[in-house]
Amino acid sequence: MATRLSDTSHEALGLSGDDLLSMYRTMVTARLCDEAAFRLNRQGKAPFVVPVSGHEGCQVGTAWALERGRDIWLPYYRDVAVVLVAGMTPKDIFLGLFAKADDPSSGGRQMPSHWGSRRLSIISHSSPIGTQLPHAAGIGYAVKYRKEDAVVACWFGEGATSEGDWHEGLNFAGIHRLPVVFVCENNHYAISVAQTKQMAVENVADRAAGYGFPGVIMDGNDVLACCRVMKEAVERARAGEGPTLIEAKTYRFQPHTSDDDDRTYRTREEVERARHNDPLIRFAGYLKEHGLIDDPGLQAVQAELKDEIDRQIDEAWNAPDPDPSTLTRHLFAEP
Amino acid sequence: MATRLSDTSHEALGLSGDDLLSMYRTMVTARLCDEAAFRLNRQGKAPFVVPVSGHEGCQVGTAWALERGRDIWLPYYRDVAVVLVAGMTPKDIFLGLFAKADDPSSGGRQMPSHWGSRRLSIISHSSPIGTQLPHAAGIGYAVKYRKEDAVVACWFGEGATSEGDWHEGLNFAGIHRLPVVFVCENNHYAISVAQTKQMAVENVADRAAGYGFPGVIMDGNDVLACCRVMKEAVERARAGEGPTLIEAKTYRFQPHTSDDDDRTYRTREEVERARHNDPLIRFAGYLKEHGLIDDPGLQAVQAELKDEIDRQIDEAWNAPDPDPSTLTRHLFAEP
Amino acid sequence: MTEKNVVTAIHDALHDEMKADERVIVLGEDVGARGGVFRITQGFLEEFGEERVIDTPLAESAIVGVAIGMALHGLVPVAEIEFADFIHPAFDQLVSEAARMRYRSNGDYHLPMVVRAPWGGGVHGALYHSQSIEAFYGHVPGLKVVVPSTPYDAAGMLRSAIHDPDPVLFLEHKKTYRLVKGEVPDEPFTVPIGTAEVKREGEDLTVVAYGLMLHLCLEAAERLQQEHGLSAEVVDVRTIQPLDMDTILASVRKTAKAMVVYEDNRTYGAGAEIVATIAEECLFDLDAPLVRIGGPDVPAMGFAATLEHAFMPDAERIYGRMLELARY
Amino acid sequence: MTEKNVVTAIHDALHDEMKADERVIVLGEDVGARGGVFRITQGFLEEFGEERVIDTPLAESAIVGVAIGMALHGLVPVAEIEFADFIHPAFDQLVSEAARMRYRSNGDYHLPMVVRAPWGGGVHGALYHSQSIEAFYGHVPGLKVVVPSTPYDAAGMLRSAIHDPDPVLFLEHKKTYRLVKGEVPDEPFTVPIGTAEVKREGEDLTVVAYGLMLHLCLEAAERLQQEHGLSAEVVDVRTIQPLDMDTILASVRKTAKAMVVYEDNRTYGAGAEIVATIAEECLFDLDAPLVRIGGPDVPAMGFAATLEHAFMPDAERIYGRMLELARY
Ligand SMILES: Cc1ncc(C[n+]2csc(CCOP(=O)(O)OP(=O)(O)O)c2C)c(N)n1
Ligand SMILES: Cc1ncc(C[n+]2csc(CCOP(=O)(O)OP(=O)(O)O)c2C)c(N)n1
Ligand SMILES: [Mg+2]
Ligand SMILES: [Mg+2]
Repeated sequence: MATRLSDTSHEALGLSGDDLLSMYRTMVTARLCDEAAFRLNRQGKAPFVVPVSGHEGCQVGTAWALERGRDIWLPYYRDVAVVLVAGMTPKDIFLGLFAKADDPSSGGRQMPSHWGSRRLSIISHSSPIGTQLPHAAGIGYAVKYRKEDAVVACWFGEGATSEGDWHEGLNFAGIHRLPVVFVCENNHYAISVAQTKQMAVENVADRAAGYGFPGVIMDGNDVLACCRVMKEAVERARAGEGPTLIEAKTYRFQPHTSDDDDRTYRTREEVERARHNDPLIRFAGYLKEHGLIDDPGLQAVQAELKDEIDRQIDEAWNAPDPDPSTLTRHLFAEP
Repeated sequence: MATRLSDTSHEALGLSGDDLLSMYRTMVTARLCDEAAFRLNRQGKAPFVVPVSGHEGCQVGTAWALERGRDIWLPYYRDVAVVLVAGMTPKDIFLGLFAKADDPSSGGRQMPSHWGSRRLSIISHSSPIGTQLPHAAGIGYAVKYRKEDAVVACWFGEGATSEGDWHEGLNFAGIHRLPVVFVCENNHYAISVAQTKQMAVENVADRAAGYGFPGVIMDGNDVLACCRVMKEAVERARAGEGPTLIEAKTYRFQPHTSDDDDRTYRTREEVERARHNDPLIRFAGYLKEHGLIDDPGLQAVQAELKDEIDRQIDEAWNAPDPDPSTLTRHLFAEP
Repeated sequence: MTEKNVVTAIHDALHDEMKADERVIVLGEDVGARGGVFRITQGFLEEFGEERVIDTPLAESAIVGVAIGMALHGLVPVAEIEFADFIHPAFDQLVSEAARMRYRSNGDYHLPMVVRAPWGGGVHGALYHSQSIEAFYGHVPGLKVVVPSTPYDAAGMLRSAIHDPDPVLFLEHKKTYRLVKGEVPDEPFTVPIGTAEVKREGEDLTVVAYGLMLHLCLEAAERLQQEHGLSAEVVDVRTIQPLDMDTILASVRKTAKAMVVYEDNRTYGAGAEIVATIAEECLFDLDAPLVRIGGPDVPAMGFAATLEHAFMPDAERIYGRMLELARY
Repeated sequence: MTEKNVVTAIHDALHDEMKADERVIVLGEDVGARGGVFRITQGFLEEFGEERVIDTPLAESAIVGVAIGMALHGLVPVAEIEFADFIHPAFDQLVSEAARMRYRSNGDYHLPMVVRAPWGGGVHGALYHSQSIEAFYGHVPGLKVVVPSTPYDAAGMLRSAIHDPDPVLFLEHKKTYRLVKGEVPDEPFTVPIGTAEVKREGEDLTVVAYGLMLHLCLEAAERLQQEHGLSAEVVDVRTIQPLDMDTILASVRKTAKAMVVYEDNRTYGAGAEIVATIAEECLFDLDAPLVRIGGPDVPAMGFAATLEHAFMPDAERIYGRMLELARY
């Protein structure tokens, strides 16, 4: 019975078994990138790491509902798994981590995990939180103006919702019914600040009503639930019905970044409890339930991906550093 | 029957017949100030006028629920009637209009209608829209911290709700359950921009849910309705139950300012229709219904107040201009 | 050629650009039905429709941020900030986002966009409708900041700004809007961004200015010529960033005396950079100390006429200092 | 006296002020349980409680705006902006509100408040965790802007800032936080806002600096003395606004040569004002052209070590220019 229900659910989403395995591999890749990055950090090879662990489910689930080459991605720094779905490779990610000249996001100019790629329609973002919300609205406006059928998706943490720009961006998108999906990855902390000190409400999604479009809450650790909700939002957007705000309840397993010490603000028990809801474990369980993989298969995937990532890390590590003379380039158009 | 219902309503509010007459006189005073200011503008004596006409009902109704000497007022430029309730005199207002040295708000530094007075607990505001919202929250925090029982009231137009500061201010007030009442005077235009281009929702009050406190809509042209809703909000605030967002639906009868030409963006018919709901006429009707005044009485009030205002205008007009040497004063504390 | 004031020159240039290129759209508060509070976009809504003439909510950060998004996706937005005084809520979007998109993406993305803002005093604008903002933004690498002061320059530089592949902050001095008139070609033409211009040739001293002050300096220079036969060379800065120091330095080397006049608060104002660069580059060519005339260091001019006059540098005072410097 | 680094000096001074005066409260992102990302408020939450140590939402405009409200109603807020790079969303609240409250109310209201922000580079902070912001705010009449560079000055000036009846922007150079150590009195003391200080006496040239650059200049001056017997007088600006030009000019009049070093983008940076004022006030006392060393005019330093090094003025380069100038 459980099996049938779940069957319906992924098939109803138009996802094949291969799709699911592919989603799972992306989630594992993200998790392994984290592990490798922290290892490199301890080795002194990567001064700054922004972990994704815990968010892989809502990231892969939501990102999967978009189409490469058609849709537009505005991820934030936590979105390793989103950019993997959008087309970045682990090598790209580590070129950024090592601040190499070929880092596709910024050529080593920005901190790691500040994504961007014109080729992949990943919009370059900055560190100041929340600034990308109005950009998403503006891109959405241009999409509509040019009568394209692209959808713009914009990810952010619940912390971003406190910024004025967040409000202004959503308001503009609502007024013009723009094809934008706003995705909140609510992990209940903005660095150390707990959600109760960020807002007096339980659900970010409740704010959507104030902008005249739907808000939807979902279990961010259930990759298929996220995919379903996102698909509906994407369809609404493509049909000209305007934006949706969707909120994934999730958790960050690691400190905020490699510079953080999360023991100062949350108990180890709380983190352990959250790990019971690890989206990877849950999704692996689903795959096994549906006979799409077994335990040895899971281990094989893990091992295979780890080897591949290590290979790409080596390539990235050996790539050239930015030439200091490039410091003054790309301020304005070059003749 | 109608009479009884209304009777209940003002008595239930704890307002005597004298109170009502006093409220009415304040509304008429505000209206007459407008008329005088426009006359002075045409005579070349007042380069810049910000009219209140149409908003007198929601302003007097809400302001009346506060106590002078106890509560704190953050009006915006449209709030002639609010500052009259708070204790400013027509003379004060015209000292500002003429930019005289004794203008209590700014000594002639700011544009007219940029209110402020430490003596009256009217917080000085600026021209940039929406900046006073976080101030209100901060004052509310200080009130609570100091265990005072003051209530902070903050007025703004629906245009202000689009600013990031508006969002940030309400959010902060919600988190700390501060004794602040947010009053939106929704006249459906931000200068020429109609409400539909400002937001995708019908009611500003709907946004309160996103900040974890109640939002209430009221007929802004019904002074007693406004007073009732505001009293409830003030009581909640005083009882430590936190903020309320209240929204008065109203209309501005005049152009945005004396520099504006509202014929470019709204029909004369629309303005005429709105005049049928003139809060002054409606309130006069209520007073007459309750036998508190008759038509000759209304005319007498009008005439008496007009004379008094003209007298105060003369005084203000004859007051000294700011000495140019004061330009550099009050940048920092003076030794 | 047609004689126009600054408002008409800007209106017409913007109109022609919108007509010529569907990618160009305008957005801002009251730019639609109202045609802009200064009437720059008068008639645009009727001609180009709601999609291209967007009345925005009262939210400057969104105006700039949305324009950035549009510029990222094939449009050429010309955003209006109603008064330059109200651009501050958009400071982060301009400084952290618009100015850095090309740089931070290592040249991958760029932003063809213009942000127009009416600035300056002398219009009874008081503390919040009179300000100078060029020094804040001139200091931001990645933004171009222009301050045309004549109808010709305004029209020509607006065209350049719209054609520019990078963000341009286009500052229009409110007091010049209807005060300053001049001939403007009827055919499309451009004035390059990044070039100053000698607006009046002279030998005895160099006066560097922009905005309303340029016109006061030209007036004072004329008087200096007529009353004393002394000739001032008046250089119009035109572009605050990138600053054309070559033109300024060439003039100073010629006259050996220099004065910079600006309306903004004097300390840390744009004039500081100009004077500092002169001091570094041609100190030993100078026959007199460098002179700066700026607004006083108070938040802004007051509403009272007495306070407004006390704030603004005026032609009389400029004239006095010019004479003093010429005779030094 | 106790030897402390800058973080500890600030922590201790702030702690003592909170202890001494219940009106003093701190607010900002992560100032509570986390004790601040740089540990300035470590232990405060435990000692002073949630009411006085407020973890705010991620909203800088509200942090400053709420602090303004608190200052209006009897409190003395010390707001923390997590990184100076993130102060921009609060630009309007600082410029239009904090700086103008006293002026616009004609002295009726005033704002005893401090906004602290860690600034500066050399810490792998890349484009958005390395910036200099003093020039933007130095240009705002009504704000005081301080840039202490030693534990002693940081502690003494923070006390002055908290006691000041007007708003003070208190900038702490991140790289000095743990790098620079020095003796700090155990008893309360203050260092006045608005005074520069000669940190090293000398005869052959004047070097004006602040922040991390001050320390590089002191290092270079020492080397200049040892290797060439040339003595540089090093002036620590300490307060950007109001700027103590008297101390700077006195030094320049003595040495007849001046150089200003700052890490911020060179053009329209704070050094421009200092050089311009020297040029206006003592041009004929100078034996050499004025020299400015600033960061390049690009948005900020890159994350890659190669790009960060290419951006930051270093002791070697400063030394080279000092030697050149001394020998001029
Ligand atoms: C404008 C701004 N203020 C402060 C910061 C510092 N900062 C970086 S991440 C962060 C917390 C963000 O929390 P959230 O949006 O919930 O995302 P999460 O890290 O939890 O995924 C803060 C405060 C910043 N980057 N930008
Ligand atoms: C930050 C800012 N942007 C723009 C303006 C120009 N402006 C002044 S009033 C106004 C409209 C305000 O509308 P609303 O808040 O609805 O108040 P109303 O005038 O309708 O009472 C605008 C756009 C301003 N003062 N401040
Ligand atoms: Mg979070
Ligand atoms: Mg309105």
